[in-house]
Amino acid sequence: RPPALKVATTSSLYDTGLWEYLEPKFEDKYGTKLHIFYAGTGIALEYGKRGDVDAVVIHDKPREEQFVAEGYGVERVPFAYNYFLIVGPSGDRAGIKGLCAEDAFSKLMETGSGDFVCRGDDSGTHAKEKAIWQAAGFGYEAVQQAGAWYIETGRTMGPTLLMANEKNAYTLTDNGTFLAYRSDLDLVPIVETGAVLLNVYSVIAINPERHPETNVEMANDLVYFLISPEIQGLIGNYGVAEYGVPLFMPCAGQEPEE
Amino acid sequence: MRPSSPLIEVARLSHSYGDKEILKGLDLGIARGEVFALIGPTGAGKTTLLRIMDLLEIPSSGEIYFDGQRVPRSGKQRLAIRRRMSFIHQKPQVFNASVYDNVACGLNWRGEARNKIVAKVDCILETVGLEGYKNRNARTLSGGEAQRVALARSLVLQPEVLLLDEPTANLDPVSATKIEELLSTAARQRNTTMIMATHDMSQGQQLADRIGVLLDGRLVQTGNAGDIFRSPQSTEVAHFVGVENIIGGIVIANDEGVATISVGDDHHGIGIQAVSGCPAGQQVYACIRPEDVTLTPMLYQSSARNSFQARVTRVTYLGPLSRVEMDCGFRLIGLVTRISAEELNLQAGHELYATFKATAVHLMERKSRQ
Amino acid sequence: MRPSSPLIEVARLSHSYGDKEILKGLDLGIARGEVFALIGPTGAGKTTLLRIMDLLEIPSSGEIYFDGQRVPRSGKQRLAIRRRMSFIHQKPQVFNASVYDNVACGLNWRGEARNKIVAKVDCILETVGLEGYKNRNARTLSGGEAQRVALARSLVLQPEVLLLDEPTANLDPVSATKIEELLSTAARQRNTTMIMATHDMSQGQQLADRIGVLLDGRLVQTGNAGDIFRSPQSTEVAHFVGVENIIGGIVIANDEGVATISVGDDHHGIGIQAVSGCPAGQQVYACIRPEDVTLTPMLYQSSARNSFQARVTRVTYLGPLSRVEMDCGFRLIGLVTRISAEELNLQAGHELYATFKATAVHLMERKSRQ
Amino acid sequence: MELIVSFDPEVMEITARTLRIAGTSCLLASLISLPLGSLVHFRRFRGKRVLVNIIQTLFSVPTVVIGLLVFVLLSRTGPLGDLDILFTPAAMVIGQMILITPILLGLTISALSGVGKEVVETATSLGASGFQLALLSLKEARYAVVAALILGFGRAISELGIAMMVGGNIRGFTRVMTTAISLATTKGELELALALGMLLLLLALVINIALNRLQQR
Amino acid sequence: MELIVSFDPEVMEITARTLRIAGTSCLLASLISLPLGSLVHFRRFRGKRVLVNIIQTLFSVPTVVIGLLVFVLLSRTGPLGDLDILFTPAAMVIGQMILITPILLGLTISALSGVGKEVVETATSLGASGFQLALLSLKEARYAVVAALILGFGRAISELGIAMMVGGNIRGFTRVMTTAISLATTKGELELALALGMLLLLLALVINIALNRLQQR
Ligand SMILES: Nc1ncnc2c1ncn2[C@@H]1O[C@H](COP(=O)(O)OP(=O)(O)OP(=O)(O)O)[C@@H](O)[C@H]1O
Ligand SMILES: Nc1ncnc2c1ncn2[C@@H]1O[C@H](COP(=O)(O)OP(=O)(O)OP(=O)(O)O)[C@@H](O)[C@H]1O
Ligand SMILES: [Mg+2]
Ligand SMILES: [Mg+2]
Repeated sequence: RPPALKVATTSSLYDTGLWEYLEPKFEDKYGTKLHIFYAGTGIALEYGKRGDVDAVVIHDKPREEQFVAEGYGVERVPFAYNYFLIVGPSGDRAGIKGLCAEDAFSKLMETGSGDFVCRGDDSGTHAKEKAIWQAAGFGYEAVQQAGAWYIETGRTMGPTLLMANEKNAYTLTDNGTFLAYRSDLDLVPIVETGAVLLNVYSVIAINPERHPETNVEMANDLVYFLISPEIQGLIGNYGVAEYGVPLFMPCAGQEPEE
Repeated sequence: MRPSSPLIEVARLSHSYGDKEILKGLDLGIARGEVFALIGPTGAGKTTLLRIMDLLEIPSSGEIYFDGQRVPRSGKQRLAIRRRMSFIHQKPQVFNASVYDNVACGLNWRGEARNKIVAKVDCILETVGLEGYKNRNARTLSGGEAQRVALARSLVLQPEVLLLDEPTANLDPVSATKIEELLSTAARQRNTTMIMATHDMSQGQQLADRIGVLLDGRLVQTGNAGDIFRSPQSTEVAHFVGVENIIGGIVIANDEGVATISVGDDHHGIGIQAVSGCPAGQQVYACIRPEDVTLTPMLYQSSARNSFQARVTRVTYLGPLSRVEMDCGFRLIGLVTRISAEELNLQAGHELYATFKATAVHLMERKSRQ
Repeated sequence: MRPSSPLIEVARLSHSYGDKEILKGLDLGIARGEVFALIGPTGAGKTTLLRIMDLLEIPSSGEIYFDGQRVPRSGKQRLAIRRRMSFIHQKPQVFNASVYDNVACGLNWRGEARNKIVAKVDCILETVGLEGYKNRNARTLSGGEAQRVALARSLVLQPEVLLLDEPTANLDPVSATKIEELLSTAARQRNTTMIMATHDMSQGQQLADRIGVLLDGRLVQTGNAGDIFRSPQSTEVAHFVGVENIIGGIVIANDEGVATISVGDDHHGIGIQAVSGCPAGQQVYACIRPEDVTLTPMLYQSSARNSFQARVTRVTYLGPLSRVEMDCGFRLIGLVTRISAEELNLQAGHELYATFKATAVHLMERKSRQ
Repeated sequence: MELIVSFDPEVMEITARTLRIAGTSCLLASLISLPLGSLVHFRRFRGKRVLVNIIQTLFSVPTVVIGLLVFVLLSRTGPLGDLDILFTPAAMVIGQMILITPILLGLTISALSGVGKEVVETATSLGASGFQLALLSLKEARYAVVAALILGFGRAISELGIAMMVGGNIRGFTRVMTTAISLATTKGELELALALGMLLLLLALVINIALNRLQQR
Repeated sequence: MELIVSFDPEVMEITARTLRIAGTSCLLASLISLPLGSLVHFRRFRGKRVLVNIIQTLFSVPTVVIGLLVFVLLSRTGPLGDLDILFTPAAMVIGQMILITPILLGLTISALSGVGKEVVETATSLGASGFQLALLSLKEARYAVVAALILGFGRAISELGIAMMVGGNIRGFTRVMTTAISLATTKGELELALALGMLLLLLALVINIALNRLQQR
């Protein structure tokens, strides 16, 4: 078995096809294999904690920071970002278009006039949703018990979008997955701006002090690879050909401004 | 509807498995209430014929008529007809259930009322001597017990036609006799039509109104016991029904219905007399059943026309009987009671007289090419 | 190792299924080369005994010795011993494979060389008359053919002990005779020990060196054919082996080994003479086999001591024999050849003389409480 | 740990729902499969072998594919969209039936193939109609039939793809054991996932013992 | 569409890998199950009923749970972490064996239960050793045994949870049909997913026909 760099990544990043695009480039450049696992944020971090992978690539800042603080990861390196958006039926039954995300959530909560499908899987997206509820002034438990309009599905982004589509409901999604699914959906973007919707992807190499058997050099190669100007350029252009707009903005290791 | 036709009839019935023709154009009708025995060597096709009559198998060609109506080759009607019959298979197969459930199943399937079923089953179990076995799993029964369950299971249905394939093969003589009585009672009291394949010649002889001999897929002879056992129509039948003396010869004279046949290895002058219209010059076989031969120490004057001096060559014991092989210039086999054998002090080399009646000799034409 | 012990022996053997005791303390030893027949009514336990001897079943209590060695209740040795025997089951079961594969399997399992197997199988198939059936699927065979496959499958192994459970139950008389000859050849030529359960009394009588009567789980009598059939030790055995005349009476005198027994419904003066040491005053049963009774039109002077005037009450025909029920003051049944019956013009109401020897009468003590 | 799992009201609710859905689909599937399997076994017809091959091929349909198919059928724009049962337990039952019917069918046929020809003929001779014959044969093969039912139930209770795809794993409505386990796994809560798995097996054990009792009667 | 799928080199490679992995696990599992199942069927021992119940219970283990267990075992910090085979085809084979061994075991026992007691006794009388007896019985029950193998293979080829969890769905290394289908589904490429599903069934059909040929010999 040739040595391979093992990377656990969040599903929303994989589903856009970015990894399939970058993988051969990395393999060519470093003459090594790159093994990508797509998984939920939770299980990806679990892989990392157990030393089953050499690096993780996710989008949940608080948990990433905790991961590094606990000594599992070397350093959190942001390399790309985009925005979450709230999508919903084109009729916008709840009338939240034009509001900011927090206000939109408040309105949904107060009127209960539109269904909302929640991923409910502790993923980065779900964490972001909880953060927005928090910012809007609601305890998450209260939201969960608010009524039948709040649907917790416990699935990845794509299926969650499909369900929202079926139920004519709103949901919070990352831009990449939404674009990938757009052709199958009647949903339209309802709320797309606001600092709170920022979605940052970062790469973390596993701490070799914790797991000496991990392949830290290659992991570092991957970190440098991702923030190298050449690849940053490719990331910045990824999706333009297909969707007319880029799916990701490069940020070259810097935390983007909110 | 064909008037006054037999209850069950097969016409030009043939059946093949693959290339192998098992039944070769049978015609046979069995009247209501008749008891018919089918005898024949193993592999003759007896079971196959019974299976076809029970509508388990569709014959390759030919027709079956039941109660005057042609039996269709498929459809619901077959079930209705089959339910008027019951077939006791050669290898009785019990279901993995209690004896009661085994015996009750046919009645259940006919939708009989539960309390009636219980009564009937109890009654039949007693009849076949299986009272007290009701709750036993039938799979654990002994061979004979299983056979009686199979019998009970069929008899309890009181079918119009009972098809029996070796019904007493697994039973000891005492039980076999009981079952035979049971069957003949059913035949008499309920006018049940019975068709039984049997290897037990005495069973066939005792129970059957008529016997059919199946040889190699052909029904070569049918008739009552007397016909079959005393006047077989071919050497094969003769051989099969236990006519041990089949003596080739030529009719040299016929005097008012009494034929004289010259027999013996070199035909020098041994003459057997037989009551027969056979003309002089005819090549024949003379058939004599061994039990028709009597043995006496002296030449014994009786109405029997044939008496020969004989030398005993071998004696074997068959239960109450002794089988005596003799040389009278031709080979003759006699069957006498063991007590006579003892009285005559029979043993190889002994000389005595063998006698049989002219009426006990059955003549069969012999194809000249033989 | 027990010196000069029987080849196969069971001691204090008992077996129960659930609460039901099937075998009740049997002791039986069978010598090498002996042919032993086990007779008994259905459900007596014959199959159970054979199964235990073949080590298929572990008896509830008691021991089995094979070739002088105690058979362990478990372990590899049982297989080794079982491979020296072969058991032909009551319901012959063929495997869903070709006839060849069926017959070859035992040899295969013993690791015999392929070319040897082919030769042996061909040979045995010919012997049992199944040449040409080699490639047929055995499941499609007729009852008799399947039984012959089962026989071939066992015989081809040339076992030291052959256990046979009703070996000819599914065969016609001609085939049955052939198989019997085959078995007795094996017994003679290869000194094969045979233990057969059979319902066919004449088969037991002909083939067996020794016969055991199993009644209700007990081996009530063993002995040669003469002992069993002529000197049964209890009314049950007598009844089972076909002694139809079992006449209760009391010995009124014994004159130098010839006892006179007073019999008849009201004991008024009918005396039967029997060769026996039985003392006067003893309550007895007199057993007379029906075939030992001769019938004559006149009082016939012979060495037979007993001669009675008799009135025929019923005549039934059993193949070559006629069974005559008579009243001589006591009920007597005789068996004569059909030809004698005809000559005597036997029919109900007819008067004649019934005669049997004093040596043909077997006396059995009768418990007084009866 | 396990104690906590089994007394949590949400877990209890999920357990009950799981049993209800899998039990229903197994029941419905056997109501289809036992008669249909008997029919296929006892009838002689052209193309029977092909049919059996197709049935056995359907043993290999992945649950995701069934989930996808049912999803496409039941989705709002699909041919059966008007039923409006997507993401409901009913839809899950349909999907699971599609999953286990071929299995029950195939195993019924193979169970019946173990019943001796002689038994079948004896019953026919005694006047059993086709239906009665099938019933008797299923009784004779009860061991194998019950094993098939247990397998079918096991398949239904343990499948994930359909429950996920057409049930949607909606908390309090279509979440069953397997989707809950899967969710716990994605969340990285491996111990909870394993505990739920054990609970599922415990349930299966109870059901199997009950079904086996049935067979031993 | 389907044509495209089947001639795409990546699809071909995935297909081959799927067959190799499922075939290996099915083979290994039958090498365990056929003898072991015979042993359980023919031996009398205390607790046999309980054992059978446990085997049948294992029919219900969800693949995610097995995936999880194997993952925990093989993960770096797990008891077998030193083997370093997590996220390899070998690990998938192990997981699938754990999945289908109980199924093959249970169905072997139930197939053997269809072989008449008389057949077994006849063979015993003819001097078959335990092993020879088992072989003969499996031959007699060949229809049901082959059905079991087909089912086991079908289960292995169609399972997702294990392949995902311990294989990791790594492109070019551990991606098999089901994980590819699952991926296509998540990516919203529903048609591709369905086409891959059909391809999988086609494969299964071919394998089944081959196995059934074997049985009809
Ligand atoms: N399915 C089959 N395929 C080929 N041959 C068969 C099939 N069934 C029966 N036979 C053959 O047909 C012949 C007649 O069989 P059948 O069972 O009718 O004989 P039988 O007269 O009942 O014999 P037995 O007295 O031995 O029971 C036999 O030679 C048998 O081998
Ligand atoms: N597993 C069992 N459970 C209960 N009773 C049994 C079992 N097996 C046999 N028996 C009973 O044991 C008795 C003896 O059976 P066995 O088969 O030895 O009789 P047999 O002498 O061979 O009779 P047959 O001549 O009818 O074959 C029978 O009454 C039978 O019902
Ligand atoms: Mg027959
Ligand atoms: Mg018996």
